[in-house]
Amino acid sequence: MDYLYYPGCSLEGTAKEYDISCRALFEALEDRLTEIPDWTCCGATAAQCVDPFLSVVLPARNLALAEKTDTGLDVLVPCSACYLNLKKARQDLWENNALRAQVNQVLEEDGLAVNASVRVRHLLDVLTRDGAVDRVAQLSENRMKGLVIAPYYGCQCLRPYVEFDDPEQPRSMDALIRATGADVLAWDMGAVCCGASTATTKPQVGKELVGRILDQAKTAHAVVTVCPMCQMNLERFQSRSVPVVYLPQFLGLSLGMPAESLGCGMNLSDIRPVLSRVAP
Amino acid sequence: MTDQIGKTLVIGGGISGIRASLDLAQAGYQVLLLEQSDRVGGLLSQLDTQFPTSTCGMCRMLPMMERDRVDQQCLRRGLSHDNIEICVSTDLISLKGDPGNFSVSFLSQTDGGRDDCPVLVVDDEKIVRDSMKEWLSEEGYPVQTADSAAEALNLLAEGSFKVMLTDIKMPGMDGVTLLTRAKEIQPDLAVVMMTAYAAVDTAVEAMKQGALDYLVKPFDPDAVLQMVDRIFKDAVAENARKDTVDAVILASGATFFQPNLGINPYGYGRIPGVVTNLEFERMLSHAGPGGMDLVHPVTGRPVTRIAWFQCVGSRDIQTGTPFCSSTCCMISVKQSLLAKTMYPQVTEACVFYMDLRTWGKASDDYARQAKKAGVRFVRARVHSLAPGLKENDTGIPVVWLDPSGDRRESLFDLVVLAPGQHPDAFLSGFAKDQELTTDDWGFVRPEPFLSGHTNRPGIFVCGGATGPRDIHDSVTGASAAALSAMQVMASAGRQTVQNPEKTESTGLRSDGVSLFPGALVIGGGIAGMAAALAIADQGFDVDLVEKTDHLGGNLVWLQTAIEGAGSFLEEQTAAVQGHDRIRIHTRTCVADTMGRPGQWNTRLTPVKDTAENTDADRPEQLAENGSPPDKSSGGKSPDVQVRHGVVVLAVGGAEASPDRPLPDNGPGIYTQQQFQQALDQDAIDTGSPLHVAMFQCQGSREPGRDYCSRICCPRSLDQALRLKAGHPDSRVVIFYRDMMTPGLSESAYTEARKAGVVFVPYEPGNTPELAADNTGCRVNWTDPILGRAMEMAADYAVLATGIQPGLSRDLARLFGADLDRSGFFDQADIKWRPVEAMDPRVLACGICLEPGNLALTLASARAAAAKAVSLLSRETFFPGKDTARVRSAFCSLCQICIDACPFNARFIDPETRTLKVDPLACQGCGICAAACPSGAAVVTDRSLAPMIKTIHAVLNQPL
Amino acid sequence: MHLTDIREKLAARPDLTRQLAQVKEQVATCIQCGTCSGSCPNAGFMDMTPRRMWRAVLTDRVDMVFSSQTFMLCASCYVCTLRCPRGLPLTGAMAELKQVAFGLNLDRFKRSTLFYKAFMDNIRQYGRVRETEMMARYFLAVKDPRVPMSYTGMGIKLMAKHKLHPHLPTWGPGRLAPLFDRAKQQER
Amino acid sequence: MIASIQTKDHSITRTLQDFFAGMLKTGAADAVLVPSRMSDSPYVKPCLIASHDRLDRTVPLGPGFFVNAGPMMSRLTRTRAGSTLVAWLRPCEIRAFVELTKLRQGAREEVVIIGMDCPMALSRTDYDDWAGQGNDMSDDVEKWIQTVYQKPVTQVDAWPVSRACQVCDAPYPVNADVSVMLLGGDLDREIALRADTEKGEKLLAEMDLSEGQEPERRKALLADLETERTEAFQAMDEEMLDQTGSIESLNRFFSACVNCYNCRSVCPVCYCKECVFNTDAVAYAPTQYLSWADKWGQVSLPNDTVFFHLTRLAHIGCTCVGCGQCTLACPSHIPVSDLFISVTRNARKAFDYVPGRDDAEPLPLSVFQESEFTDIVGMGNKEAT
Repeated sequence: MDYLYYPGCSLEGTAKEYDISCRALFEALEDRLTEIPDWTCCGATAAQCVDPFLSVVLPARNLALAEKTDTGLDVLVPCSACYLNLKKARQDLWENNALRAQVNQVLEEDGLAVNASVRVRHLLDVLTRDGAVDRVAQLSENRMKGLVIAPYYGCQCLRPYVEFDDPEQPRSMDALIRATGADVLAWDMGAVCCGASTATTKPQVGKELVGRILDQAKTAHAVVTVCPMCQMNLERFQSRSVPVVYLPQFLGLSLGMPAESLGCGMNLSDIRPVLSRVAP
Repeated sequence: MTDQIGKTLVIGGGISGIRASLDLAQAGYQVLLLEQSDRVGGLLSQLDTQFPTSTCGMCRMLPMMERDRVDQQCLRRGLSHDNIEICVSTDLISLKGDPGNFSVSFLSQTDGGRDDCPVLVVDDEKIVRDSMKEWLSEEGYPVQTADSAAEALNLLAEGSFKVMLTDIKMPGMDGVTLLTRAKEIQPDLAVVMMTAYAAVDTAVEAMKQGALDYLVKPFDPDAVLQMVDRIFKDAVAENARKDTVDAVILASGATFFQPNLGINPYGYGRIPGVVTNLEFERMLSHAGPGGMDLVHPVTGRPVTRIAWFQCVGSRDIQTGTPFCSSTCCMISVKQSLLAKTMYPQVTEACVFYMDLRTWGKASDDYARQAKKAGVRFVRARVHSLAPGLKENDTGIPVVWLDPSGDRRESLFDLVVLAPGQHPDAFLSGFAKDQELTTDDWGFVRPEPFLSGHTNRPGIFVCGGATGPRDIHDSVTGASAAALSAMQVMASAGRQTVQNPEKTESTGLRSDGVSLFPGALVIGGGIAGMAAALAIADQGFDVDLVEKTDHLGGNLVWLQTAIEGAGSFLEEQTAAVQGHDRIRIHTRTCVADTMGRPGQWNTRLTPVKDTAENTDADRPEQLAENGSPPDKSSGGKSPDVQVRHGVVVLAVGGAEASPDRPLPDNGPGIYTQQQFQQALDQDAIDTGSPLHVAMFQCQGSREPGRDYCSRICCPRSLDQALRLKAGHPDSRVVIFYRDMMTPGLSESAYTEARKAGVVFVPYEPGNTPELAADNTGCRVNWTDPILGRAMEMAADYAVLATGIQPGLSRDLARLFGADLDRSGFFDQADIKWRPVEAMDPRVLACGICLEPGNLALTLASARAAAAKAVSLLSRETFFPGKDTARVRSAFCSLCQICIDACPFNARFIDPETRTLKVDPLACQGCGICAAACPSGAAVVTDRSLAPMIKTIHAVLNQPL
Repeated sequence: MHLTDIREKLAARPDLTRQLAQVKEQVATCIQCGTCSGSCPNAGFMDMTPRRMWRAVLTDRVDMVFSSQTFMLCASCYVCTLRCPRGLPLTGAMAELKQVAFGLNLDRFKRSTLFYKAFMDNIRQYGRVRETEMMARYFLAVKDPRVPMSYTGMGIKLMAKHKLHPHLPTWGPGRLAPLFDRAKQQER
Repeated sequence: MIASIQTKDHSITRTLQDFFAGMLKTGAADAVLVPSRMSDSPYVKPCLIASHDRLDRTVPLGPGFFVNAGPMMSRLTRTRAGSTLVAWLRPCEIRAFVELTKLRQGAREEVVIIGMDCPMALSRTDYDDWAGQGNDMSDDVEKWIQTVYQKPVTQVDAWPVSRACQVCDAPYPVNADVSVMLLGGDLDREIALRADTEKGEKLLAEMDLSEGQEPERRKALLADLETERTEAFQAMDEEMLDQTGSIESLNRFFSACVNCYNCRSVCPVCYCKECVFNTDAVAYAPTQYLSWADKWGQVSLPNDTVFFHLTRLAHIGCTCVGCGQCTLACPSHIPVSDLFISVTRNARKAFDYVPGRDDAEPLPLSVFQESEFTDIVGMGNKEAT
């Protein structure tokens, strides 16, 4: 299937490998990603803090751009923070006509209009519900057999919008991981917060929260993530050496794709244990 | 038509249905009782014990009259009565008609039931397939699933299905194509499309191509069941049995919240030590899986530390339950007390609660017993069973915050969840079909002032279908509903079944006792009036005694506070005064009574003439009701002798006096009633911003008056909302111990919070300080959450002092009844026989029976009337095979049995000088037989033979 | 003194007073059950639990509210929102408190204010976030040499992985400046 | 109030006879109930005597005890007679009467009970032997009295007192109107009487007696008795457990029983108006016997022997006063009372009940308390009742 693609700022910077692996994986799965032309920042946490209206306008601009493509395709977002901002804006604009009118006045001069009809979906939503599991299973030939993987979901792809998974005990990644031949670590830290942006400003918070999470992952060969902020925190605050990889990186490897094509050199954590297991 | 026997349909065989059916059957009417499951007893058959007896008393519902017409067996094992046709495993198919002429059709599940309605679920998502299969299988549908259209077509080719539920968007062939192909294979297949909200258009399109309907994901299990039930009923309607009934009682109950639905923060189903209270009830039972031991369900190890979590699927918007489920607090109190006392191994029994809802007259004391037994009560809502802290060898770690915000942690072997009561699928379907008025959550809303009446004439409702109900309220409501059905049947001119003993052998039997055909109702408040009216309407004479010079009791001052109560009071008063079967005796009280129970000859006498008697609202006045009058005064009015077979005590009660002296002309300190009256008389300017402090539990729930009056919290909320509505800047602070807003009254609590009323909890011993001088009131307290000293200046301080019953022990004892430890009427069984004394001819209702609001008062009044009518419609009562008999030849008249009988059922007949048994009082307990030194007291069905056989077998075992 | 300080500042800003009243309304039906605080992954780092924060809001203790850092520590994980039995939008309410706090320009939040301001300026300038430039501007604004030092290790790591934007492209007055300005106008 | 009677002619019997005669003479009593011999036979029975000159055959104190007077009191007081009766009773007779009054089979209103420290009893064979030792029984009686009240004894000369007496734990009057305190007394000189009730005081006042006091050694002697008898009871209890602890041994214990039901007849508290063993309930059809014989291999006849005793045990489990009459009456020399005393004294503990202790104490089976036997009634929670 085809999707409009909203990478978000992190995927141009600190999470470059997420972007690279995403695009590569979808190509391998023969799904087409069309990047939303001229997309801009969704406002991240900052807009919400300093300017509530702007925190709607910024994502609205991107939704308008997506609608402008007139493809009717869903917008796929790999970054959980961007996903939540876009999704929240879409819901608010959908429900609140006055707000929509107000936003459209701002967008009008750029030749844009938003009617909030486009569907915003997280990468994980797309991978679990649009048939990728079967395709991965076919193509992976159980390449990841013998590995134990800890799926880490973070917060904002699960909450507050309950779309595709249980927000307390998520399971959607299980099928994808099993499709590669790997085993899923039975843990219950998959939906526990890593501290997110608070960890940036208050490192001691990140250190403790991440410590708690990774403690439970010590029997796993790797942690798999679906969010740049989570990935960054898990890699940055670890005291033990646990490989942390993005889900599309892991799936790509399971399909036998070369490590470089998935940006595997850019991870901050030492992911050689994973790579070595899959080396041909 | 008029010689036809009256017949009522009762829907649901839980305790409400059983109670209503038995009341109707005892009154001589026929009952058709339909129950969907395969047994009667409902939720209660899963509760091993009930508080406050800590035993099971369900069989106490069995009738006290004509007992041989009922199997005297445990009601968990079944119910049988000559006048009740019980159809278990039966579905109601349709119901149409009007009072006096409803046609009903119903179908046994074994007779072309749901197992003949196979369902095929097609979805590529496993979770959808699994959950649909679970929901539908539970309701008795055979379910098969397919993960693709191709597989579905295979299954359709192999066997036949009645219903297919299919997803639209699937890999491979989509749902719409499957629809077309399936219809080719099986044209009569009912197909329902399942779709995400985005694809509703496609679903609508599919309906044009033959789909019956569609469902939008994510699904509500109830919506799915209703849809399939509808298809099922349409398909089987022609096989159904048909009948005609005069009235309908809906007693279909409620269902328990499934804790594994939704976000399941407590890991039910995932963590083995997490169980529901029903599961724990089984574990606690000696007949349960652990036998005499309390063991972990998985590890089998002895359980020593148990936690109870309240409000699981109650008071929780996240589970669609803004209301309180009323019963779970007391279930947990009971379970914790039992666990702690039955099993010394239990070192830690800990109940986590938000408000401990020990409403009603016996609960608070019971909770105190639990505290005394060592149960720990922690005011905290455990947010979840913490991730990362898995159940391990040492137990389940439970983390909570104390009020100051400090983190606490304890390990438990078991976590018992107290799931709330929710309306079930049947109820929502039935309410929709019958166009019954429901509340926002799907419970049937009774008409105001008509307990148990729905908006449809002839269809009555009771029990869990009206909202979360405890046993007591369910049983009372069921009797009230039975009375309503009796009234419908009476006005349709229906007859009752003849008394079999009477027709067969009245002349031959000398052991019967009869009742004087009339009722004495003591107390002319709304309870007494409602009871009197209901009894008189059924054709019996009633003497209504009121101490003051007017009828109405507490409703006189409350009528403005309750919407519509004024005109209701007026109507009732007029109806009572105009009734040709009711004799009203105002300014009168009971002097004394003579005769055996049921043949009372009671002397009424004018009350002494003092100014106070015109004031109904002073407790000390009402408490006098029934005490010997002053004979010196009022010699002109002669006393009146009244012969009556039943007596209804409805003497009411009043607001308790505050235990602190109110300052004379004190600046703004009011009791709740005084404040209400001031509000109603516009003596308080609510239009200006006022500062009001309200104090709950003033003297209530404390030694001396250790019960909850149940009405004060809702009244305070009502007053607070009125103040806030009068002026939004009014500052209202309510100081409370536990907000007692059970059931749907929780919404008033939420409303008050929404309106900005501030709630401050306090514990006894840490009561906020109220001081007053001529400048106003001042309150000082420490906020437990903020940990800060706070103060407010208040224009008004309102003390909620609760209800004090007005029944005197002398009056109760005059009729062989008594007061309970709190001064209310002592019921035969607080749960199972809530409106009668041990002697069923002595009834009580209203707030001398138990504290309650107008609705409860009316329900108890109508329940008492139902009992009275059942009794009065029978002339003579004979001992049954389960009551005791006397073998006079052996009797030495030693009277040991009279002393031993706890029920005052044995007496010496002055005419024959023989010992007789009163069949309405005898409970068949056999204590007399054990006590009798001569073997003269016997209970027919308890013969010696089996005992002798056993002893023979033991003594003569082959050597 | 502090109390008067905050009350005065609030009085001068009716928009923020209104917003604070909205927050109070949002959490009005709070029953102080503590689910939020028990669930909060950061509660242990907060100077007051979220429950106490709501209580302070509901009892109009603005002094307590804004002398706390609690809302700054909210990681927007939405667990409290998910679990709150009253269904209150707690994460949103925390964000609103943040907005009010920034709006009041209180000294205690200066560093965070500067950080977010740097961030927004970055977006205004480039449309997308250029992390390096943003951090550089933030460090300049903070005027505290210890702050950039604490991020140095991370920066070097990222640099090594070619994840920082070393070049600073220029966009004249700013890529999204007109949009920002129009939004500002609309807001009034 | 404690009074004293001066002993006349060194004869305690004579002194007491005069005491009774005085009551009849003064009209303090219309009749007295005292054990008395029939003509010159050695056997004594309770006799109701209304004439002051018919007291010379009475034996107020002695080892002869062939009828428990409790049920006799019941016969005399079941309805009002309108006259005052003075009854001279052993402690176990008083106990029996108290139990019967609880069953409304008698009333105390018109009776003044004089109870005495118990002189104990001999078995029938021993009694015959003892009574046959000399020509004049009165010397032997005086000797008996002088022996049994001075120190704890279990036999007098060659004759052991009955087992029931050896283990009796209440050999002093309880619930009497007047208590005669003989233990440790200088009986050659005086007899001490204590009025325990108003009625007792009235009686003693009318008799115009001098003031007395409780014998100094009496309390110590009672304590000694209690110690010895507790030990004796424990020994007997163990013996019984050994002899009757199984169905098999129980059958052996009663193997000599011939179903004469003497034990039932003499039992003062075997109260049923109509015994179930005289009713249709045990009148089996001939085929029934054959089918039992077939099933069990044999049926000994008369049947239901052990069953009968067990039933009696169940009936009097709480009320057995331990008088030992059943053993005295048994023609087959079965120590029936040993078993009954042992079983019933243990059973009573469950109800904390002592027969004869208190008029107002209700019979355990006539009151039902939910807190009793929680393990049996299934009401686990005592708190909640």
